[in-house]
Amino acid sequence: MIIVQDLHKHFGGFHAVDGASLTIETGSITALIGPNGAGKTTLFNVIAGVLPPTSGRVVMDGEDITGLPPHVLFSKGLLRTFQIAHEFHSMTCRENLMMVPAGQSGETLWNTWFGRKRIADEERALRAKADEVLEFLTIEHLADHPAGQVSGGQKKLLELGRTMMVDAKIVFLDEVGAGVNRTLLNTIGDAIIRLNRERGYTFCVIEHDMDFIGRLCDPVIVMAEGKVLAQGTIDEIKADEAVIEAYLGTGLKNKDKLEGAEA
Amino acid sequence: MDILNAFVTLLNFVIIPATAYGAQLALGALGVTLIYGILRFSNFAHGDTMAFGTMVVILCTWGLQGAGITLGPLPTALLALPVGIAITGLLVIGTDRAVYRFYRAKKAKPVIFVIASLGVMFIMNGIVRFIIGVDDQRFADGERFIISARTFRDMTGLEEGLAFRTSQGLTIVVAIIAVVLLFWFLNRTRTGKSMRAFSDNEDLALLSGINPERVVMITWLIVAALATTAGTLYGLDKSFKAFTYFQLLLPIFAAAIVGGLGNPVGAILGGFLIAFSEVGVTYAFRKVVEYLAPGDWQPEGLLQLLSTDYKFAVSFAILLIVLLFRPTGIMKGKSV
Amino acid sequence: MTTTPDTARGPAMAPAKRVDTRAILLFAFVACLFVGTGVLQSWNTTLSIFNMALVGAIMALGVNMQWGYAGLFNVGVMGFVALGGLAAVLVSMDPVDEAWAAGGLQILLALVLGAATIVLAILAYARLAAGPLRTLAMLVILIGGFFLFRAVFDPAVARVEAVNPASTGYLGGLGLPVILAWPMGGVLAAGAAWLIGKTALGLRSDYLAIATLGIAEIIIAVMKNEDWLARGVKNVTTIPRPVPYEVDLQQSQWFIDLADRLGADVITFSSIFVKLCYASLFIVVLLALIWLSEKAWNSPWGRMMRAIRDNEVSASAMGKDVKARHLQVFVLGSAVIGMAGAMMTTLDSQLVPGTYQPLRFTFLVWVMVIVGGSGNNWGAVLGGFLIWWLWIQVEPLGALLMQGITAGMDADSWLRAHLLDSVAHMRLLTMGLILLLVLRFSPRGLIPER
Amino acid sequence: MSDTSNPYQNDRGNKDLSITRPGTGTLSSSPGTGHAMNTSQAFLIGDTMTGGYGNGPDILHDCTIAVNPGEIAVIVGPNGAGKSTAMKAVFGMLNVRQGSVRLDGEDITDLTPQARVAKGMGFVPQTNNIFASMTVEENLEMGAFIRRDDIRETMEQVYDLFPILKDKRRQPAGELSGGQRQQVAVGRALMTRPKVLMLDEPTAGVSPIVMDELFDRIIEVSRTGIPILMVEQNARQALEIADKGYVLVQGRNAHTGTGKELLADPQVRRSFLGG
Amino acid sequence: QESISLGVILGFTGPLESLAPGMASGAELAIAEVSGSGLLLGGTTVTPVRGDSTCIDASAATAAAERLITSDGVSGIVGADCSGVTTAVLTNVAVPNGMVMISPSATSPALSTAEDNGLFFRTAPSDARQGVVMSEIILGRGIDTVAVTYTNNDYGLGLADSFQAAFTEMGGTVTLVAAHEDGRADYSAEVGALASAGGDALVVAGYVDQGGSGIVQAALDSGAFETFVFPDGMVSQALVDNFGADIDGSFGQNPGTDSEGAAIFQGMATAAGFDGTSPFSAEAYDAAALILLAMQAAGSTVPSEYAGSVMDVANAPGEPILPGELARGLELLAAGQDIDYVGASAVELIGAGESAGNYREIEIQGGALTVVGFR
Ligand SMILES: Nc1ncnc2c1ncn2[C@@H]1O[C@H](COP(=O)(O)OP(=O)(O)OP(=O)(O)O)[C@@H](O)[C@H]1O
Ligand SMILES: Nc1ncnc2c1ncn2[C@@H]1O[C@H](COP(=O)(O)OP(=O)(O)OP(=O)(O)O)[C@@H](O)[C@H]1O
Ligand SMILES: CC(C)C[C@H](N)C(=O)O
Ligand SMILES: [Mg+2]
Ligand SMILES: [Mg+2]
Repeated sequence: MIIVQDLHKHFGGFHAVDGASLTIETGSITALIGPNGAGKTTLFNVIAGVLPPTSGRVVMDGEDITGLPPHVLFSKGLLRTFQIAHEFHSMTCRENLMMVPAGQSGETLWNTWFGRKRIADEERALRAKADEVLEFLTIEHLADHPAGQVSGGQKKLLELGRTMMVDAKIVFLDEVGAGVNRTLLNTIGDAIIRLNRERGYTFCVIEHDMDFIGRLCDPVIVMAEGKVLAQGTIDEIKADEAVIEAYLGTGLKNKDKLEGAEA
Repeated sequence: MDILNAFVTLLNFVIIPATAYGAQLALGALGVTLIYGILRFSNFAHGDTMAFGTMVVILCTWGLQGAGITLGPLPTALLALPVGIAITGLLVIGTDRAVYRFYRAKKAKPVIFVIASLGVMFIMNGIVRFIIGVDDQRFADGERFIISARTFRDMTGLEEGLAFRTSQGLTIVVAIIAVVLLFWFLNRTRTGKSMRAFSDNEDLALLSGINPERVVMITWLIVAALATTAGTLYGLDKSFKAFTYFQLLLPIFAAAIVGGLGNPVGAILGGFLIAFSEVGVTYAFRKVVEYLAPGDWQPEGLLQLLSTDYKFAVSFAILLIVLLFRPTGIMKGKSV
Repeated sequence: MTTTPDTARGPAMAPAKRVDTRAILLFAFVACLFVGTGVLQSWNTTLSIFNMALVGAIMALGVNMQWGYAGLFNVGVMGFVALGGLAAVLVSMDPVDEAWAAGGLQILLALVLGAATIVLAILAYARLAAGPLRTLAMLVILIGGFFLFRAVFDPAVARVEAVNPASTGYLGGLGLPVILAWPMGGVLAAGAAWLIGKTALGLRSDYLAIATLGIAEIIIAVMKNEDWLARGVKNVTTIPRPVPYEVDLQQSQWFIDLADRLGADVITFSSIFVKLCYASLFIVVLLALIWLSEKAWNSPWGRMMRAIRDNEVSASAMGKDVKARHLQVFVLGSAVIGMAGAMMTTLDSQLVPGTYQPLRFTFLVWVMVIVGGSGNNWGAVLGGFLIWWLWIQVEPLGALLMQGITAGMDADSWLRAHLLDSVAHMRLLTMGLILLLVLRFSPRGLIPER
Repeated sequence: MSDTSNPYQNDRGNKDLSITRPGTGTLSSSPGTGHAMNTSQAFLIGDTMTGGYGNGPDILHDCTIAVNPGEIAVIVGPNGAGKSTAMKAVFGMLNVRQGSVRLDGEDITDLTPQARVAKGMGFVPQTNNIFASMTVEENLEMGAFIRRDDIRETMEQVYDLFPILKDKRRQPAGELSGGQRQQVAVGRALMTRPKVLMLDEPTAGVSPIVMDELFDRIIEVSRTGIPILMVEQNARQALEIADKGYVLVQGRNAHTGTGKELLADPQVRRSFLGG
Repeated sequence: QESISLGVILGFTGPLESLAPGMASGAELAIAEVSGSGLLLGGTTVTPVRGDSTCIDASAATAAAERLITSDGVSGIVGADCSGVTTAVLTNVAVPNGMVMISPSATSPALSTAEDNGLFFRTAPSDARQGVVMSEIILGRGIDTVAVTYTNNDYGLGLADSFQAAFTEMGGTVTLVAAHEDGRADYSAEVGALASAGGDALVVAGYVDQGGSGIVQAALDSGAFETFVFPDGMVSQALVDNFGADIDGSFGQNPGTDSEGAAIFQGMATAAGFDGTSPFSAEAYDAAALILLAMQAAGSTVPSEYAGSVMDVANAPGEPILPGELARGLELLAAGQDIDYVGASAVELIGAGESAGNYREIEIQGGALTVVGFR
């Protein structure tokens, strides 16, 4: 579905993405993990058209999509969420969702004046859909709350909710889990699996929670210092020395000491 | 000889005036850029703050002159400057208390501050006119010239004169000192850094124990100093007139913005860019070419790119072009 | 932050059913101001303020579209107002045949040449690969084009401007009814806005502000110095009116009868009558614009605009074409401002480029929008009425205030004399004071965005 | 804040009025002291707090959290439960309508956040917790703003803890990756050498290895006798090192116990820790 | 005993705010004189009401005029000052309301042909005439190449145009005509261009307390020009206050006569505490006086009735009336005699009711303004 070929993104002299090549298979839930600053988000941003690449190509379904602006990619079915929540703060949570679908006839000025009936019908359907998503995310009570004034985790949920408003081909999730309650994260995980199975979404997920990755993803791609470090199933990755050293670590050093002190 | 004459002409009519004007703009722009950098709004009252400060200095200067105190070759106004700065400082801090503090507490959008500053501008405008009136005031004394056109001609025997005014010299020197000091202050001192921190993230500044009121007060004090100095130097060079100080606002803002808002070095660069494009692009090169051309050849036209009618337009056009290539100014300024 | 959950908004279409008492009270208050002026001063005064206030309200609507809807900081309002004014001249004045004969077509040719040069340069820039060749080609095209343009343009202009400079010296207009100038003003401004938007809308906040300000200054500079276009600083006066002339009315029998029947003085009534005619034309335009903008704002289009305003990056990731939408509102807003500009010039029946000052035509309109409440069409309109009323009435109010201040003073004290002498400056001071007070007590505007 | 295309760009401050203006709004009841309750003693305690943002509805209902020297107290709970709100309340950023906050026995309910910083409280908010336009080093310096002594040693300690920050110390913090920013935020708070440290989700978005390091460091800090109060969504890891755990649900204390107890409670596991 | 009021619409705020007070004082001096005499229409008292024209904002000026007429019920208007707003007030307010307006200072040639229903007059001459006079003066001094700079408005451009036409016709050369905008911060660019173009003198068709002085200052400082030619907008005490002996040898002209009227007026002004030489102050005095005298002549304060008498009282035949003699004029008129108002600026209304244009030639000598002749 997505092929990234030798992608580079440099900020001044700093190579945030430094020749990454990877493939995201259609229908997969691919994980992208790696140490902080490995260039994962930057890679996402390049793929999603937010940042222009320094060099390299991004191909989607055989079509070169390098450097296309985000809204064009959206219309091609490529969606993304943000690591740092980008809600529309003065709008209600429901509106945050309702604005998402493309091609709403009410977005054409002419229709807002002379096509009011059609808009009203569309709006009813949209609203029902938005409420459904809100309910799924357990934030239906916030439907009329300004999105700028909900808790940090709720913003992340909203972020995910937006991708559920349309039929996407591929969804890039940048750390949906950070700051989300683990029980809810499991529900989200279930949703992702369902969307993947039932509606055929392809996912690419950045996440630091290995349990979550382990439950959902295959394959797992590890990035470090702007390059792809390793790729494989979760178990292969967990066993990979390089990955352990760069990313996973070996657990708490102080843990036993702590327990010792307690004892 | 002719080459020298050509060079002197260029110096006299383009380089020196533009440099001095650029420095004047830069001094004003420093104040604007500082408020933008720390308090995060475009202060429309800056021109009238300059007028107020200058007015105080003028009144003081008259007092001093009346008492027979002068500074010899330098303008007496320099002696009065500290008083002007102090009183202007009180005024702007008072204004902050009465007006801006409220909106800061409300976390109002920058545009609200801008409009509030428009209100402050109207009021200061009125105050200045009440006190000193609307007329032209000239308060320069001391030596007007470091070197005057006639002296230069007599001295060098060249056909062309070269004039360099005391006020021009002062302005250039002061502007450079001011920008260096400000840069050092903001980037190297604890207080300066805390001001930048405040500007960056007010809430977190609070959590770091930075006292916002102090930051704001220091900002205004510096602004008062800059505004009064800029206004006084401008007044010494040209003359004081309340209306002109309001009009100065436009080129000053242009300078601050094209240089990159919030950046002191940008203010200087912006000032010079605006000044040189105003003076340079509309300059008629006929005389210069005459000196340089071989034999008796006389250019037909004025050799002027555009008529001076468009000088303001030209400087804005250049500003636009700069912004198209560097959207946040030459020095990568801030934006809110 | 007080935000009441707005359950009534329903399928976002339904107009806010909730009657906003605050807004109604405020409008009633402003209405009182106008009526009060009518009773205490004169109805003529009220109406002339009212007419300008209508124009101001339309300008405010335009700015509100740009700022309130899309967060675009346009400080070039003055330029679009002036373009609207230019349209009034170009549409309604009679063509000056002599001037056309002297070089009208040649000027047009020169303009076409100029435009072609720019298009060619842009094409060259786009088609050629970067490198010294491209730079060279661009330079050749631009410099050659410039001199060619000047060679065709300058003599023609000189000839046109020489045609009876005291009264014409320009090409004149199309000689059409002046009402047509209103939409034309909109079109002219929209065209300019499109060009500006294409190049400058990528700039952020204050940078966009200074860019638009600069463009406005350039527009004014052109209008001041290109005499062949609209007489430059020599001004075009006696622009035709869409309504009858008072002097004619004063002589028509039916009008005298009407005045008699109403028991009014013919002269006074004639000027009131004319103002009422203007007022009704303006009201029609204003209402139509409000209707259109309200419908648009309370629909998915408005929702999309708010999303873009809140967060461009995210809106673009949600498939909204931020650039195109920005361009759209920028052009629409500017068109509205341009239309208001044409209306104003029609009302003044003269085009005086020197009057276009940023303070009056840019910042005052901004004050209207902010005080009224940005993001709210009704707020902008209210702000338009209130601020314009103040702008005119602070003059007597300021004088009154000064009398109050000096009342207690010794009749021939130096201070009193000085203060009374400075009474004219109370105008701006009072304006400032009121502005700060209003802003203090409703920092989000009188009728804030919901 | 300089470039439109920077996805990390965020607004200045968190647009949350409550954070700098405790109790703006019309609530007139005097905050705190008038209704002081004293249910127990601890070094830092937010005692039976009730309150909310501005004049909105109450978010917290009789919520109590406390921590003692050498202890790590962890607050967990669903999104929107009021965890961050509780932290803000303890730090004086919003109106505590009932209950009180006490530090070392002293009632500080009426103090402004600045004053609490001066009293030695350190806080890392959940969002907007760095100075984006300033370099990493300047961020740390600002953390030490109230200190008058030599800060170099503390800075070295922070750099030891987060080596990546040393590499990036001349880079504006706004250009860092999400996890790196989190490290800067914690580093900044540590620079104060606080008497009590409050962290709102310090490990959100950091890699496992850094998370372990962070927890290690937190343990170390707590060993020096500094009480630590933190909110965590990586709840299992956090509760493992916690001396005390609070589960908040809808602004109320739902479960309280040692970390081990909560981890062992099947209902807590299922509802809040993801099974 | 009736009491009426006269409107005084001038730019008290805005770019000409420093000229307005002097002009207003002039007008109010005449009003006070008439009112104090108790002779107008059997003791009618007159009070002045000020309105702010802002000089540039046509809408504000129109509104102010509207208010004066319809709310304060003035019986005549002295003003407005700048040609642009004057036209606006005239067409939009004065003509529709049938109000008489006498401007002391609007000098644009275009106003000569404005449609005014016989309601508009001006005590200042059209700039068409000044251009010719100025050319004669310059050539008379043996100077035949000059550069010209003008303030970029209808006044400046109109004057520059008429001067250029006249000057070249008489055989002179104009090297460059460059506009300058008032109230700008810096004029080096203009001076640079003018210096490059060269010329034996620089004609400064601007305002003395605006860009005009800025240009002169910059030209002096850079040594670009040493001799300047000053038309009416520049000639004033402020000029020598500003530059003193630095501009010795420069010369110019402004409306004025060698009539004793001007001198008397200056004396009266000084006594009243303002500067009678300030530009257009005398013309303002005359404008107000003319309105009141015309009322007396027509025996009515209704504008439409006394409008026709303005020309009569202003011009011969009749007894000449000087400033300070308004009471005598009123008496004469009351007695049914004819008067020829001379006033402070030797008023002689020609054509559609504008000053014929008497100019005095001035020169700066030893840092003082000296009148060297009249034309
Ligand atoms: N605008 C920028 N300018 C300069 N450097 C940048 C910029 N954006 C990112 N970087 C740098 O690029 C590197 C990669 O950042 P990126 O956000 O892609 O990391 P990441 O893999 O998503 O990390 P995390 O898991 O912490 O979110 C970081 O070291 C960061 O400092
Ligand atoms: N600034 C605010 N103004 C008004 N209400 C707010 C504000 N911030 C949060 N809330 C509301 O308060 C409730 C508690 O929010 P809080 O941020 O304390 O949750 P939290 O427990 O920290 O959740 P998370 O784990 O998602 O960060 C939420 O319902 C939220 O909608
Ligand atoms: C006040 C005057 C200097 C006005 C000038 N004569 C004009 O017509 O604009
Ligand atoms: Mg990331
Ligand atoms: Mg939280």
